[in-house]
Amino acid sequence: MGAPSLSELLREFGELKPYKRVNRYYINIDSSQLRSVIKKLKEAYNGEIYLSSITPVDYIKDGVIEVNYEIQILPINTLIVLKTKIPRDNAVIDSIVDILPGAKVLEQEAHDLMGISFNGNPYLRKPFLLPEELAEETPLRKDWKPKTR
Amino acid sequence: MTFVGIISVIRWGVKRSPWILHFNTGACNGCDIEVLAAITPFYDPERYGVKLSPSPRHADIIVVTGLVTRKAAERLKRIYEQIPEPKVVVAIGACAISGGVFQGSYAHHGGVDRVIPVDVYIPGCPPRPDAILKGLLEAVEVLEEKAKIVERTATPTTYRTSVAATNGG
Amino acid sequence: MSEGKYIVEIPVGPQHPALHEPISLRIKVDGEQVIDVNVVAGYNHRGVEWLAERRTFYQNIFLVSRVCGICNAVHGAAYVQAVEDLLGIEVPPRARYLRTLVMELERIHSHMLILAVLAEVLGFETLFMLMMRDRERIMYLKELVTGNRVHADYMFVGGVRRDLSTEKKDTILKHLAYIEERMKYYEKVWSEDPIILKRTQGIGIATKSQALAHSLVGPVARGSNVKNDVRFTDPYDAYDEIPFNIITRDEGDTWARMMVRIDEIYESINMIKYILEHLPTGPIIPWKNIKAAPRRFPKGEGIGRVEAPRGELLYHIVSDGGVKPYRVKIRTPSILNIHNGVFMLLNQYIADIPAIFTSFDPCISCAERVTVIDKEGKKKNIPWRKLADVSYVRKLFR
Amino acid sequence: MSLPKIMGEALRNLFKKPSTIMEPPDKIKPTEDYRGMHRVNYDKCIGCSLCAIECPAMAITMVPIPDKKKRYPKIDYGKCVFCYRCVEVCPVNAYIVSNEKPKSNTKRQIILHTPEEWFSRKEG
Repeated sequence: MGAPSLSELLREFGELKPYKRVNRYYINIDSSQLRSVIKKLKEAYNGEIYLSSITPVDYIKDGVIEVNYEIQILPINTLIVLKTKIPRDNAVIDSIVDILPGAKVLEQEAHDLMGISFNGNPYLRKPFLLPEELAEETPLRKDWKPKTR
Repeated sequence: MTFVGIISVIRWGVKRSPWILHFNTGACNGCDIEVLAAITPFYDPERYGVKLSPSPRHADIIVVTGLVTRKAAERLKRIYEQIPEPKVVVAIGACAISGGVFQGSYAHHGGVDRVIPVDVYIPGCPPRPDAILKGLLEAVEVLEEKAKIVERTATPTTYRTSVAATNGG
Repeated sequence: MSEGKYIVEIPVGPQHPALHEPISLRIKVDGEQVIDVNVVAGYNHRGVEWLAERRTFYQNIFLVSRVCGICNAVHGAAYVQAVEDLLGIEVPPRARYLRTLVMELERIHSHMLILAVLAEVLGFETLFMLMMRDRERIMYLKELVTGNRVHADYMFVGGVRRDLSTEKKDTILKHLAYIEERMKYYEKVWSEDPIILKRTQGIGIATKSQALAHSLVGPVARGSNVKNDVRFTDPYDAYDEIPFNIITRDEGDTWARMMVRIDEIYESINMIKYILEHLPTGPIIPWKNIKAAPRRFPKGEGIGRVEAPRGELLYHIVSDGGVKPYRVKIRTPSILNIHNGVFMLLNQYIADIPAIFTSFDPCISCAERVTVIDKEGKKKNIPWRKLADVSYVRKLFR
Repeated sequence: MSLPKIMGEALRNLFKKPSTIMEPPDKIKPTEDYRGMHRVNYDKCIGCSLCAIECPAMAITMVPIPDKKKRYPKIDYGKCVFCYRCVEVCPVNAYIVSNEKPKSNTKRQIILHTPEEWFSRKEG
């Protein structure tokens, strides 16, 4: 199977835009399409993709949390960042842990520190990294302030 | 042998062969690998009788690396209580002394002296293995002073209860 | 026990004498076989990402270096790479070569450390002492080049902070020749010693598809024949000019991961020799001096990726145009290898757990960046008698 | 390894020099380039407090001195991570660097470097 070009592959989801450095691209997609994008990438490249990171960024002014999925595609040495936006007050997104099991710990971390719920991830727990007394808190949200001790 | 005799033997033993317990309360590993490097042939602390002890109950000196994270603080307190008297606490590195670069974070208490009393401070980020060795020798002196106090004040009853307390913890 | 499964939960850690690092594994065993592993994390959580949002861009260079003491130069390099991506600066060629030099020195010392620690875990203390003795030379070289044995603080936005003089080159070559010769001996021990082979071969196997799906990185993935090396897939600094091979192995077991590390040490030594031979002349920062570094940072984002000794390290920085970053995401290799790699521990024997776990090269401070755990605090379903066995298990880790 | 080989190795090692550095630990010298204790030349210092702003560990605080108009930096070596950022940013190069190892101490207060110390040493 000849590797199709990445922009052709993802045309139906959005426009592929390059970063400054070579072989790095990003694409804005809708959060409901996330699972189908990743499934498509996995099928197109024979499973030779791996999830590098999940980066949630809290944009408090816009009221959204941007969840970036950095995915490395090994056969064409390309890093693609899938950018999705979810509302801040209802931070729920579909889990991809059944497609890429490597997402397990990254989703756990994002759930613990940013308070994002991943639908369908059975491993989520709170606190994961945080100490017990901060179990209910989400320190990486911009409006969070530590209690004075 | 009399009771005082036994205690003197303990003091003599403590001076000649201090066993250290290493506990990482949230360090970056920099100090840990330097502690590890300090027990290797290059610096060979065993010529001073310094040896890593696996259990708090056998240790005389507790070497703490890293700032005290909230989760680790209770562990540290428990380990401190389990060490029999006399005991000395050594704080290694900027983080263990004050929090270092991580000052102001929500997840930790800061330096070790916020949680347990510290006897010897070894500054540096991280301190060199020879500086750690120097600090340990300093800790042995403190340990000897403390052993003298224990020797002077201990009676068979207090000694037995303190041993029972450490064993039960 | 014939009347049914007799399952015991054994907590291992967090006071972990072999690794000197706080992590707790709750291992469920049926007889001698592991049926479930639960990693309890958080003892080393220091809140670095939160702190990084509250420090300036330049303060953060020194903060992120202290995420991990073993791979500090690569943390610095990944961070400055992300900031350079944000600023759009070109790094002078000499600085790119010097960065590569320090990162390769770090790879050698990190791999030697984990080879020594695994030898100690297997009960081979002589090998531990010998490897640690030779590793001191690399630490000496690191001090010579960067100014500190452990925390290099060598990277700076746009370049490096110290130059390398000609006399130092000869010292580096002299010590590297010694290390290369010793490594040949250690390679022989690792590939021939019957005890090492019996304790490491065929345990903790990860196949290629498992390694890819579970996002394993670094020598753990390369031991399973995944050609995943950022130095090759996304060349940074001088790696596109320096010739090197990517080491992969097909076995996928504990031994393969360690052999990948040994072969990578040779590659690193050859790369350093090449760097010293072809070191370009010129400035080490793009400005007149470090004081002239830019004070303003544009709005945007930057991604920095480097191949740390443990695998791919990723920094994602978002800036809103201020003097402080808006968001710094640090994805360390260890968090993937430790938490996702536990599937390799299943159906193994308890005695093999330390060997398999150490072969991931776990770096707890990397994985948590903020945390330590409570052994007995939460689940008290283990009778006091069983805890006597736990202390026995912990002795295995010594 | 066979037994004679092991015996040979053991015998050879008996006559080798030990790799341990036999000097007392405080005599071991770091290399020339080691980032050790750094001090402030308070005569040169102009009190701009750039070092205090840039310090990643907040180890430098600016303190007032009686009979002097300016504020001077005070270094707390218990916080300092020896990154030498202060040395780099100083506009008048007032920092004196050395390869001296920071000394261990039994009291927290002693591991400081204060302007009082400098000025009193000059007067005394």
